Amino acid sequence: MENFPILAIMTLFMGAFINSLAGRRSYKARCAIVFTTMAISLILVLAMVPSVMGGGEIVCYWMGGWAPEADWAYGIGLEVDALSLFFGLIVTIAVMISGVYSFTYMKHDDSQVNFYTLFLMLAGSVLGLVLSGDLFNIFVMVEIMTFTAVALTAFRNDTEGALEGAFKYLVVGSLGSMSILVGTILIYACLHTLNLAQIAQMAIHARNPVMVIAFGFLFVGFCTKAFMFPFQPLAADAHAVAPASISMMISGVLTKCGVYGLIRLVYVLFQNIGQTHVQYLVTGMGCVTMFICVTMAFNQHNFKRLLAFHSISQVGYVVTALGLGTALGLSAGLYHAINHTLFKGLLFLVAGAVQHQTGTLDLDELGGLSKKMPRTTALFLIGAASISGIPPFNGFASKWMIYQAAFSKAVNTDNFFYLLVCGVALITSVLTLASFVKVAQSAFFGQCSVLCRDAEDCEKGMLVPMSVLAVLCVVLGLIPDQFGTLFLKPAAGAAMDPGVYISAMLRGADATVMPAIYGYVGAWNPVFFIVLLLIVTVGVTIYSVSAPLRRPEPLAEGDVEDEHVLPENAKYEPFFSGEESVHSHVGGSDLFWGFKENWKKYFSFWHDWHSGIVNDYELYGVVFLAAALIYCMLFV
Amino acid sequence: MAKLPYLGTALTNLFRKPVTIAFPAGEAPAAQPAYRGRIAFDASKCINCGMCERVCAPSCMTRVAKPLEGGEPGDQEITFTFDMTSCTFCGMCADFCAKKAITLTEDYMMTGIIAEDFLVTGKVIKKAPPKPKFTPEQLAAMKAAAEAKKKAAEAAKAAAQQA
Amino acid sequence: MTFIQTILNILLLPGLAFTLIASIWLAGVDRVLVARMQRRVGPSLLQPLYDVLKCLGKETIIPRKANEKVFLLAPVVGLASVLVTAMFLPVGGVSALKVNSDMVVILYLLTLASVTLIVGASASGSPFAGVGLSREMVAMISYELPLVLVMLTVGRVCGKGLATFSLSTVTAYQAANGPLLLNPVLWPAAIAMLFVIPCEVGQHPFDIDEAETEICEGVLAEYSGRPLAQFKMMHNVKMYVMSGLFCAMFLNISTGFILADILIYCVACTLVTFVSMSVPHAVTARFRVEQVFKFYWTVVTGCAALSLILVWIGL
Amino acid sequence: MLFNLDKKITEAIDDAASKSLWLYHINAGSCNGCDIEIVAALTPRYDAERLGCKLTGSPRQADIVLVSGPVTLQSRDRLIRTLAQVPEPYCLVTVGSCPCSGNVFKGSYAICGPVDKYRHVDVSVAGCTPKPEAIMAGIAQAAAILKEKRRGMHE
Repeated sequence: MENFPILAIMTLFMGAFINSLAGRRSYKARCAIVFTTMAISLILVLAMVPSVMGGGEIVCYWMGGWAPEADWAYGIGLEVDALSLFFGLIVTIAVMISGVYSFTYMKHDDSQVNFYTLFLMLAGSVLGLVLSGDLFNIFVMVEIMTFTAVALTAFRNDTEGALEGAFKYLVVGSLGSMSILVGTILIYACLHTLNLAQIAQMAIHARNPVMVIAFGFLFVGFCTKAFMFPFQPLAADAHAVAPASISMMISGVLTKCGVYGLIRLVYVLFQNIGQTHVQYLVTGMGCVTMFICVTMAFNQHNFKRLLAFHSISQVGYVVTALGLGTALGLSAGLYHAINHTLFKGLLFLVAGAVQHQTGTLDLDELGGLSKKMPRTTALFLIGAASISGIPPFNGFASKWMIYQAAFSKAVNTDNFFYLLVCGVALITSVLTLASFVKVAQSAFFGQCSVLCRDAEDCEKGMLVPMSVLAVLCVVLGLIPDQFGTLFLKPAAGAAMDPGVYISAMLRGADATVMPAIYGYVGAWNPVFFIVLLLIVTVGVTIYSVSAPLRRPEPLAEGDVEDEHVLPENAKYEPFFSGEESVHSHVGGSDLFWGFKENWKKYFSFWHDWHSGIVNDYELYGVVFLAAALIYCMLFV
Repeated sequence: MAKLPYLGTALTNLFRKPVTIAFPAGEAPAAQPAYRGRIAFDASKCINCGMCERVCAPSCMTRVAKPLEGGEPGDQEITFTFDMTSCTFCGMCADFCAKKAITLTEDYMMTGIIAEDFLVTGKVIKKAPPKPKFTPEQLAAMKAAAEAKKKAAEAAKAAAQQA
Repeated sequence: MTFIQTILNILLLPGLAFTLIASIWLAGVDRVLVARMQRRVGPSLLQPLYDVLKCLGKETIIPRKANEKVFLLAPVVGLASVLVTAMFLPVGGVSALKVNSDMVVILYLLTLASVTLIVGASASGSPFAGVGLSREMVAMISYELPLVLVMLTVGRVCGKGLATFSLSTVTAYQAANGPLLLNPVLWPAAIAMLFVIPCEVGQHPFDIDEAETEICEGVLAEYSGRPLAQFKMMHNVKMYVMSGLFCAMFLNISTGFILADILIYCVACTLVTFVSMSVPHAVTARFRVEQVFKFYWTVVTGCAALSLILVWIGL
Repeated sequence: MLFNLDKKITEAIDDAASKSLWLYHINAGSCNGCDIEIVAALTPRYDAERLGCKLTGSPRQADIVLVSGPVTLQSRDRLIRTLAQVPEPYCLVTVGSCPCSGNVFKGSYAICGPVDKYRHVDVSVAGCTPKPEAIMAGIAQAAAILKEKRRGMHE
């Protein structure tokens, strides 16, 4: 049992190694190696679930047997509590699905060995990050993660902007790595230890300016890794050019690492989430991010760029929720984190499928895919409904918890700020819906565009992973209560009660921690109403199916669709005020004119802000770092 | 209120009687005076001058002539048909009708399912004129005979003077 | 016993039967009242029922460009979602379904209804529907903000010390302290809610998404026959749901006798329909899409925010 | 079926069909005179809504199609196409003299009318222009025909 975490991590790294040795032989060998490693890693993580999630056990492993002596941790430790395991699960599931999808999706690319090597290294580093119990180890993993992700982003370097996107990611991402390193150094200088549990034990007593600055650096570093507000252009540029399975990894897994870091930072390491100003800082960051990114997404006409902005917007939700500092908020944040991985992964894979079949991601050029790719469309609709929070999908369940958490926080503390948070979250949800309506109308419905005429549903190798994600989306939406009891409660409990974490790692150490304010309110129970919805739907369907429907007859001889249909045969043509039907697809960039017209200035400001110049982005990062440090010095 | 000028009106209207006419249930209201509706054709006044057909812009009327049965040879029965679906109700025919045989009534309710529902017809009988006593040849012969007689008389007169 | 009672609740009184009757009644009353305000006789009270039945009997044409499944399924889901929404409304203190945050559920189910309209329109492949769905979406963004603010205000007033998005708490509070409409602080919120109703329902001055004179029925351009009937019925039920929501939030009068309560509720719903839907319908012309957005995010949101702030500072 | 329920529903639908008449108006090159009168039929004085009338914007929802104008060359295809898109059963009502005969435009090179060359016309309302009362009478007549048509569909 103790060996499971290190085995799970090392399997992935070893897989990368073996793959680069033996994977060159054939496609099948490569797939076998990659699949086996991913499966072993997933099984190892799953094997820890019953005891850690159910039993409340904490798995500790000291590398090389360097257990702490005299209550002082020298060695590198791996510590898996429910929180780590929760993120470990997210990571391994996402890796599994992304990898299986890649088998088909990347089939026609060259140098696939390198791809899978990098992919497995990325997976290993991310898993290492969330299971690690050592701050410097976390930094190392962040570095591996960033560089493999950069390389994978630029993998299709023949596409326009791939190298550019990767370069921006590299340059600005290194600002984040640098911040984490500086924070780690400052902590080590103060406390002379790198072990998370030990830092947590001591940091609460050592409230000096250096520690505050260290907190600021680490906060900014993890924000960078989660692509929070001033760093969101990187995500957009990287996602738009990366292969779809990598986009899924970046949005579903890499941003989660940032979130995991933030949770560890504020709940366990510094335990300062109880302070109002830390709550303002984290929640404020989340709110700003989610609102700005969703409005940016509104303007995009590249499918994956749009998804990228939404991805950051949803991470904003997660951060907002966990910044509330209540058990309900943290549970909601964790729930939304896993939901986000599922639905955003699904949407990225759908985008990949669309790109695979039509060769473009430009919403202005797509159209009418629903008749050519019905399965992909159904999957897209599930993903879009989930992310927009349409009941009964999972996005609704977790957003519902977030509103509930923000609202009860506002009422309990009598603080208007959290009410604003609640309002912003609700509006963001509507705007999310709006931009997915745009995608649905532009790409999947409406009239078939030239590029989409010959498209067909993608192969099973791509459909199956997407279907798995879709099923998970539906299932998690239907059993929020059970899921909450089984996974969220232990995970949130682990973060809310760092004393257990500390004492598990340093056996016998006295753990002085902030008082745990733990009260799990409970999720909403959709079962009853789902049953009812089903009954009503079935009832209405029976009646409506029995109706005499007139399905389109085949075109008469001499009629050509979209070009010329005799007026007498026009019964099934779309109504064009009597005109002959021509290709006229409403969609793409200009769909929501009435909304954008009123917000012209706002949109043009943010348009100019996203200049695409890496210097500017670096500058924003530095300014943000400075602002965060000043804020921390003043208030924390 | 400045932006909703009809609010007061609307609310007071709630307590007023509707201005709607009773029509589909009740009687159709009469048209305004001098309304030009369905054409009425009084065949007894018609003298078959054909002026109406000549002034009708949409050529909505037809005149069909056929021999009158049981009449004198040469008598004709002329059917005037006014097609209301073709008429512009300009009133030119009525204005030009010397005998006021055509009038435009105030009946505007012209709906129908088949073309016959819209036709206004009238029949005019055109009598052949009475036969003359002599044929033109006879007349010419009579004229020639008279002239010959006259010439003979003149010749006799001239002969008498010379002698 | 409680199981039977629940089933009866769902099928009869606050549930299906009541909802259908009430929605036909409200839609009919609305049309008659609008006619009377324009000094017309107007249609019969059952006209909405006739319309729906007539549509059921007509041929359903599925256009060649449409995605058949989505095209037919969207109205079914839409109707189901509004019917389920109606189950959450307390009629005389009894609601067929209860969850602990039903206001958010109602909010999202109403969104779902609009979404089905949008998706159905999108699936029909008509460019008019494309324009219509864009407008419907903008209308949705417009009314959602004030609606959320109103719900926050009401939740704040009624759930002192408790996080409540629960309609039953709101009605219980009103049963104890009298209807919220008596509280002058909440008048701006009530006005905002009255403006939200017609836009959410898609009633005349805000029916930008199905403007028949501009964009040929917009979202419904390709719909005929049974799916059209379902959408029309959805419109009627939505009318009842929004009126009922207003009554539950602001006008819940409780006498203790359940029959009297139901009667009062019906009268209040009719009154709300008259004030919020019939009057604007009778006296205004249709808004443009960006006017709707501007109006809702300035005037209506302003009203709602005013109330919220007043409530928050403890007035 | 139970208590002849299906029969009763069919009857109710037939009954409703003659009380809910949604109008779709096609201008086939009309001078606008008849169009104005159609709209006038919906005004408070005449109030065609009593018959259940409502102007719709799409032929897909129409029960009664009103055609005005003499069917010009430009509008012929559009007329035929729009009529093809109306779901059954529906009634075609011509308003004014032009769609029945071409009126003063008859014989022009640009006129392809009358309408019954292309589709069976159920009810014609004559007049140039017809009064709103006449249009309403035509609609009432069409409602009766619609009921007959629906009965015919069942058999």
